[in-house]
Amino acid sequence: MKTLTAAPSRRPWAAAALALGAMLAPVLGLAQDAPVPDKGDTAWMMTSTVLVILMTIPGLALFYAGMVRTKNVLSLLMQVFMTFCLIALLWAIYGYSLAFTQGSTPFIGGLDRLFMGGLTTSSVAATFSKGVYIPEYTWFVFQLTFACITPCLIVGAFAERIKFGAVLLFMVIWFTAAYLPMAHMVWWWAGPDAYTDAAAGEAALATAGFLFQKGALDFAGGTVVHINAGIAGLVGALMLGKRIGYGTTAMPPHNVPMVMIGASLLWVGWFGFNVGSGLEANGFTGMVFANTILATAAAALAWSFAEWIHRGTPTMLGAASGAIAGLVAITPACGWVGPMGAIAIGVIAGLLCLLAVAWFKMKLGYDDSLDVFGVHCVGGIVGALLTAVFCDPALGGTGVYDYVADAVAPYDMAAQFKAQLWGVATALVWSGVVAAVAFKLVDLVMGLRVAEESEREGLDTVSHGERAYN
Amino acid sequence: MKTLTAAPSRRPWAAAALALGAMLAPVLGLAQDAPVPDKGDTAWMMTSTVLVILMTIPGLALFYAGMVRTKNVLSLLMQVFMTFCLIALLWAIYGYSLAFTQGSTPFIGGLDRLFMGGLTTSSVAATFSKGVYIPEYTWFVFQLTFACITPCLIVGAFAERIKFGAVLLFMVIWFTAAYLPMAHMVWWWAGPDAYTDAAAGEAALATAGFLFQKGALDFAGGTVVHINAGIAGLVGALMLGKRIGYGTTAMPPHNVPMVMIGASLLWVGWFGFNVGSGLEANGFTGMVFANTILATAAAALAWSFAEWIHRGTPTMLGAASGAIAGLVAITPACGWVGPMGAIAIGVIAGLLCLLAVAWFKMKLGYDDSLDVFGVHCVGGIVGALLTAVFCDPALGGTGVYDYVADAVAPYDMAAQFKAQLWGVATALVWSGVVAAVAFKLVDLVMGLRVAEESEREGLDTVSHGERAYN
Amino acid sequence: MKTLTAAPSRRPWAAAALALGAMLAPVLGLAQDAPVPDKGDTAWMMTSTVLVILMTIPGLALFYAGMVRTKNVLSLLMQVFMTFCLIALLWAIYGYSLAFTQGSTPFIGGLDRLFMGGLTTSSVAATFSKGVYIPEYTWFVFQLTFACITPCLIVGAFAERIKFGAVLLFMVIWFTAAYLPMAHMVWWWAGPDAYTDAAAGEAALATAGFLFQKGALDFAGGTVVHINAGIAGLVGALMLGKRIGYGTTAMPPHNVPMVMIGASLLWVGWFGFNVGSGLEANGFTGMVFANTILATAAAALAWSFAEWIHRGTPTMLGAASGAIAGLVAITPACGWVGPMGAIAIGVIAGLLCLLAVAWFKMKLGYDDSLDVFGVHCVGGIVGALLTAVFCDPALGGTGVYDYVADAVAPYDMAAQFKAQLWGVATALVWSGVVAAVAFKLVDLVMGLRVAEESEREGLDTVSHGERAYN
Amino acid sequence: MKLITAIIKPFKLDEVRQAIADIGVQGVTVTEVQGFGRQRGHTELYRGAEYRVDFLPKNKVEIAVDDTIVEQVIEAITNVARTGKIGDGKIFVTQLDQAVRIRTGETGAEAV
Amino acid sequence: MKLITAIIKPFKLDEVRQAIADIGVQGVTVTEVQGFGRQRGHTELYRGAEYRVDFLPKNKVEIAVDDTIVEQVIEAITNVARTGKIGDGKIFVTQLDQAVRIRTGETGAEAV
Amino acid sequence: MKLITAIIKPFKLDEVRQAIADIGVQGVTVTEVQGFGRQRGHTELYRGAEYRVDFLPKNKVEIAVDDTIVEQVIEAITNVARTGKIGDGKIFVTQLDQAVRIRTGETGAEAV
Ligand SMILES: Nc1ncnc2c1ncn2[C@@H]1O[C@H](COP(=O)(O)OP(=O)(O)O)[C@@H](O)[C@H]1O
Ligand SMILES: Nc1ncnc2c1ncn2[C@@H]1O[C@H](COP(=O)(O)OP(=O)(O)O)[C@@H](O)[C@H]1O
Ligand SMILES: Nc1ncnc2c1ncn2[C@@H]1O[C@H](COP(=O)(O)OP(=O)(O)O)[C@@H](O)[C@H]1O
Repeated sequence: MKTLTAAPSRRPWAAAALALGAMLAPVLGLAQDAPVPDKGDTAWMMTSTVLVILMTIPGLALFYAGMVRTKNVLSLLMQVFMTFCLIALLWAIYGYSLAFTQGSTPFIGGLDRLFMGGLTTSSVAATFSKGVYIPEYTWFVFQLTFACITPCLIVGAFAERIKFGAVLLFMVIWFTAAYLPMAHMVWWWAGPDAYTDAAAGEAALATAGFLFQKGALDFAGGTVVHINAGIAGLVGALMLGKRIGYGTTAMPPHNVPMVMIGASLLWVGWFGFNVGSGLEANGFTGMVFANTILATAAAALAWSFAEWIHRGTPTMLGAASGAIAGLVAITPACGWVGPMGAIAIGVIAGLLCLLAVAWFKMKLGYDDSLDVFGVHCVGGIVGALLTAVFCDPALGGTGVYDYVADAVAPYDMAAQFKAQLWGVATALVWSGVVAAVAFKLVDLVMGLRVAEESEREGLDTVSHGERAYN
Repeated sequence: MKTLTAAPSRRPWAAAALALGAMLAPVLGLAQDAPVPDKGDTAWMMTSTVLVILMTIPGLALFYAGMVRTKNVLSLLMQVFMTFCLIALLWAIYGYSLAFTQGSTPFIGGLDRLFMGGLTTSSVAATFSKGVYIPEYTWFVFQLTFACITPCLIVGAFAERIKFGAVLLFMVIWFTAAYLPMAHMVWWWAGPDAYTDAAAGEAALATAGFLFQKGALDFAGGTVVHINAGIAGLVGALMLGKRIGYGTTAMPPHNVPMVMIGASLLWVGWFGFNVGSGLEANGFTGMVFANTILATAAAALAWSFAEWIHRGTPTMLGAASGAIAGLVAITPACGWVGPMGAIAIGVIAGLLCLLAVAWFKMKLGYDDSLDVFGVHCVGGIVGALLTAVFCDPALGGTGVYDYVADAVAPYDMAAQFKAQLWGVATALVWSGVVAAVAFKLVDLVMGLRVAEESEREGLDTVSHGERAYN
Repeated sequence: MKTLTAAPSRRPWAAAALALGAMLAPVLGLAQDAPVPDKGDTAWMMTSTVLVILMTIPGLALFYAGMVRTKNVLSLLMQVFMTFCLIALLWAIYGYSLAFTQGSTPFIGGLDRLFMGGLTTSSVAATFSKGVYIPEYTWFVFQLTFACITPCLIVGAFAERIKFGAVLLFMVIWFTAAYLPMAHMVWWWAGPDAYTDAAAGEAALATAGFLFQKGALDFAGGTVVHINAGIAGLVGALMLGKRIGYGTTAMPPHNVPMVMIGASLLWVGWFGFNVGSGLEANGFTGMVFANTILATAAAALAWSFAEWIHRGTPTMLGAASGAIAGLVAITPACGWVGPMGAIAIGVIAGLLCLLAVAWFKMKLGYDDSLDVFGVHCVGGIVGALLTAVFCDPALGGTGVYDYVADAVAPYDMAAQFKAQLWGVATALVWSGVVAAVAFKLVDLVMGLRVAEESEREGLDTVSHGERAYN
Repeated sequence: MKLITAIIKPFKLDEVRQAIADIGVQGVTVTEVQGFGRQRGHTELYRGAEYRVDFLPKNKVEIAVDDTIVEQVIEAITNVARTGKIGDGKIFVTQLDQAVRIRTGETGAEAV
Repeated sequence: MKLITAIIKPFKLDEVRQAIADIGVQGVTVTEVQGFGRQRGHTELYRGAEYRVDFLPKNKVEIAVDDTIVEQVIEAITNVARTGKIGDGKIFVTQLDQAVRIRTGETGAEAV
Repeated sequence: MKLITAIIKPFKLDEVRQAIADIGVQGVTVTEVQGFGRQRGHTELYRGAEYRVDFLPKNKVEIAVDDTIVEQVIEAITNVARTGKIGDGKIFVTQLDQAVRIRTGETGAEAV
């Protein structure tokens, strides 16, 4: 039997509710002509999935490991690698089900897909185009990679001082209580084919996730991934405290080329992340592609030139950081804005993230080792809010599509901005609170921080019994 | 004229023989409507091919080079790089023809495609679905990458002591006498369209490779690639003898992050290897994708946790090794088992390979420098045998498809297990013997091992006139 | 409204001129059934685009950075990274328009796509097959990556001594005055659907770029990318002068494994470059794929064996350089020659580039730090000229297709060779002159070279305020 | 003149340098070394095989000083480099026959 | 006290350390150095251009010992570090005026 | 015998080695060190935060020589290593009690 699963939100709908959602899947499942996915779309989605894996291992792992001191290189690599593996299994066991099936509240999904039950090689998932589907298995692995990279982002915030076991335990809790609900709230919907007429559309919308219903736009995960992880990182940095010697001794990246490789692979992989989120291979995804490259280039240039003007030299670390800031900011926006809007978002994000990292962090004095907050949370917020601005067709954006009318709806920037604020605020509060509770719990169970002497010696030998270089 | 070439075995068939195979290609070639490959499938196959290249250069090369001492880094990189290049040419000249055309015995193919003769941009190769074809050129390059990576795997076993010329000469012999026959025996068949009725099916089967006829299942190369290379490695390690200082001086990996990058790229590329072996882009390949990620994650966790419990710290090298063990083990199984079966295979392979590497190797005292046997051969055997277990539809597997009945056939685990044992045993014996003879020959011609002083100085300066780092 | 854009030249046409080109786009734009791109083609083109990005960042950046001394590593990484970002923006602003729209001369395009105006998610670009189109957005980003990597190639020639600001300013000038015209001259044409009959074909041809009209074949950029960049590099090396200590002190690569990673990623990414230039996913692109792998393998072997015979040891740096030489040489030829022709081209290019680098450079005494001229320009010329040889169907090549007759035209090697010479000469002269003027200008504005003391200290700390390794 | 050679824990380097600068010593030369002594190293694990690593990273600080301040320098180093835990390191003092400043050719006490 | 400085081939380090530990020396400090001497280095090839590399990797082992065992230590090192091939290295002995153990402040023979 | 220790700018190493070889010194041992002195280091930038790096890369060249040529060697080094800019480095001379060539067991002047 074909099953039908929903896909990321592209159509925010007026928040009228009517409980029909539960019926959708079976109805479509019974349909005579079950939708057959296009092999071109499927090929691209598999490629995209591979790219998101590349982003994480080795991409993100290298980006982070290059920035720490030689004695902590392997600890970062291991935290990323093991978190990735752990979450992959949790995703198969219960994560996918809780994120992407219909639940009884708009905050979390149900248990229909526990242990991947009911997921077959012929079940399909909806895209953003009516009548176009991709294999549900493809959707499962694509979203698995999103679920895996997000917790990995957090480890940069408390790098060089946390216990390895504490990382893993924290990840299990945070993934379950923060990532899965956020993914469901933002991306769960019934798919475009449910929007046959106004009544059906309202009914369908009522079954969607909380923030989808609010109309918040998040094309590829600005809220679900970056704000979500970024605020959890800040909470972690605050709760673990500063590294020994922070602020008094220099802690330069041990290997800047490694940072550059990591940043480049993140960029390369991000095309899977952003463009893959379009779920098809067509002209529209071509635009998403262009946005992803242009915003990033603009942000890297903006950060570098700002450094150049302000400090006298543009640094490689700055260019890499700027690129990531641009990637983060364009993530929620990439399917909603035009290329010139993307460039504008990139420039703004590059400058604001630099400010966050170089000034705001100094000002407040927290030790977010690798700037998870400054880049991912700040960049994510910038992107989420600017999406409302540059989505405007008047500014070259796509506007918001009305699946009932099958046309682009009139655009209301103020309303959209409010919807975006809903998304940002929900992510900040929900993930922040979950992170705080989770760190507290882990602290009680096993303690968060390694002993001072271990921190001095470095986590590689202490926690992993190895040295990076011999 | 269109030509038709066979593709990897997915349908083991009762071993009755009837010689019709030779007629197949011409018959189909003459057909009015020559099959037109789907561009989505073709796109995915090209992507997969690129991924398998990425696995080898730089993936495998880095995985290996990171594990040796600084003075031998380039020797490993060169052995992998040059073997890759050399085999690519041999594949074009005679390899492809001997592996993937009809021969006069079920052990090796014929000479129809010598120098790629007859291979045109419009000739096609069969997939596992009736009526679905891919361009033969695509099949040619996809299989080229398999032929190239397999010999490269072997070099890890005798790293840090072999002559460079000896590596190349050995590779030519082993590739010709072990890889090509194994590939033909396991993967050569007439394609599903030959199975029009029972008689035709039997006739078609009689033209297939030896192990295909035995019904051995090997989705993406557990036997052809991993057991094959792994046993050759063991033979090499034994025949070359131990490195100077082995067992008395520490020989830690010179660069663990490089190992991690290598392992990650192997994982990333392996999606081309495994999923590409599905030859299409659909829901089924989506399942292969999920299996490949889940088994690997499970194996990496299993190895790491075992180390953690047993030695006190989980290592990055262990996590990377576990991931490779899982990838190896899921390779033969990935198209036959369900995701929960994949996780089980991953856990078992992770633990058994750790045992092989940490206990069995110590016990026997051979010096398999980078554990080619312990990871590839042991992992390959575990995967091959467990395929018979978890292929069972009762355990979430796919069962075996009967192309005549066009339905999944009733599953007989014992019979399948026996077929798998045939595959394992054939690979062990055939490749083991060929490797022994080949090493002996090379030893006679030019000697296998560098002088003691050269070994102490390191192969980089001695064999390549360079140092890795300046 | 659908818009129609042209694509790279595969059909050189007798140079009769008739001005109808301007009408083409509107005519097709008005057609009832606007062409719908195949999703498989689109998927492959997006993958190819990602691959070309991977070639540049981190591929080319690592290839170059590994070859310089420790004190200049970041300067190379930054020059590549920032040039990439800068050109991406310029491409969006005016580059694409000047390269790929109809201009009033056959040397440069027009302003129709300034700021990407008129480029929509439903506009399409022609391929080499009648009736087959890809989304124009996809074409835009694919070509963006070509425009970005080409200037990056140049930085190797004057590495370790140039001011960072001078690099950027030079790039803006050279990209505008050399890259854009060359791309237009070689690749701009009306697309195959314009060739409905002889008259229409002649009319269409008259609207094509200058070298397209000459009949010069350049499948994926031997002229536009490699000769173009290589000669600019030589001019730069000459105008900047030698590095301090050149010829007297050893300047070995600081990290050969990094060079190997870079070369491997270049190779991997080059499949996007070459195969993507086929614009479709079919058997023909399968052949392009095979050519790209075989020529490269042959060239790497040729270079290594020559070194082995001549100097006693084959080096990793040599193998990597040989591979790049092969990739460069097969670039213009990959869609025109058969696999055995590709192997021949690889061998010849490997040997000639080695000669250029090891002998010619010594002889003339210029300091082309990373052999941009010796590898890219020489390899590009070798490839361009040999294209005329091995394109011959008698030598296994494809011949040249006649879109009016819809058949392969009779092949005239001498004529084709002359056409290729036109391409080579135009690139050498045009780019050489532009480069000389550009360097002069930049020298006047800000000076080209850093102070002697800065050069001694290294560009990393001087120009970027960072060190690569800490 | 004397050459004072101190083997110290690396994370103490900045403090040591500061301390002797406070006394008026204008230059030092630092080398990364591997120390082997009473302090035990750690165990490393490679694919299940354990290796004991006995060499620990240390910094060797060399300071050429006039005889008059030898004791002061030794005391300063001892004070800031001491953690009281095993492995704090050693200070060695040797006689320096001559010192030359390459830039100026100055010799003796003026050179250091 | 004396400071014994031995320049040895790197692969002999473990044996040397063992040999002097057997005599009762509790600590050594090791530095990676580049040696230039009668032993010829190798040739390196970069894109066809050949460079002669004259510097060879060596280990410098420094051992502070009481005068009484100087000869013993020298002999032990000479014995195990000798391969008989050119490049085996040197042993240098200098006078040590003073030694201090930072941890305890002990000086002289107790400190080493 | 004397042990001459020169701290020099790295790019002067080849010249120095050449210069002393010309005098007839057959061997030297070189160590990469970090120097701190009157010469100021550079500033490094990491994500907007500036760090002053005071340690500069130098080469330490150690040469054991017979007393007779000490002055000659010092002069040779001083001549070629001098750029006249701050940071050119130092030469230190210490007494060498003994020297042994491991390969042969030769001692004294024959050993160096
Ligand atoms: N006899 C020695 N000669 C040279 N260096 C020594 C000697 N003994 C100790 N060291 C150096 O001093 C360091 C600290 O010595 P150790 O015995 O571990 O602790 P402590 O100095 O607290 O007694 C060692 O790592 C080594 O570098
Ligand atoms: N005069 C010297 N001063 C300092 N170090 C020296 C001297 N001569 C030799 N060495 C060191 O000893 C090492 C071995 O010397 P070498 O002349 O090559 O062989 P051998 O010791 O067998 O005669 C050299 O690599 C160098 O590090
Ligand atoms: N007192 C000292 N003891 C040991 N090394 C010193 C001393 N003074 C200077 N040096 C070394 O000499 C190098 C050059 O010294 P510096 O004061 O910068 O310049 P100059 O030698 O031109 O006066 C320093 O980087 C340091 O390595």
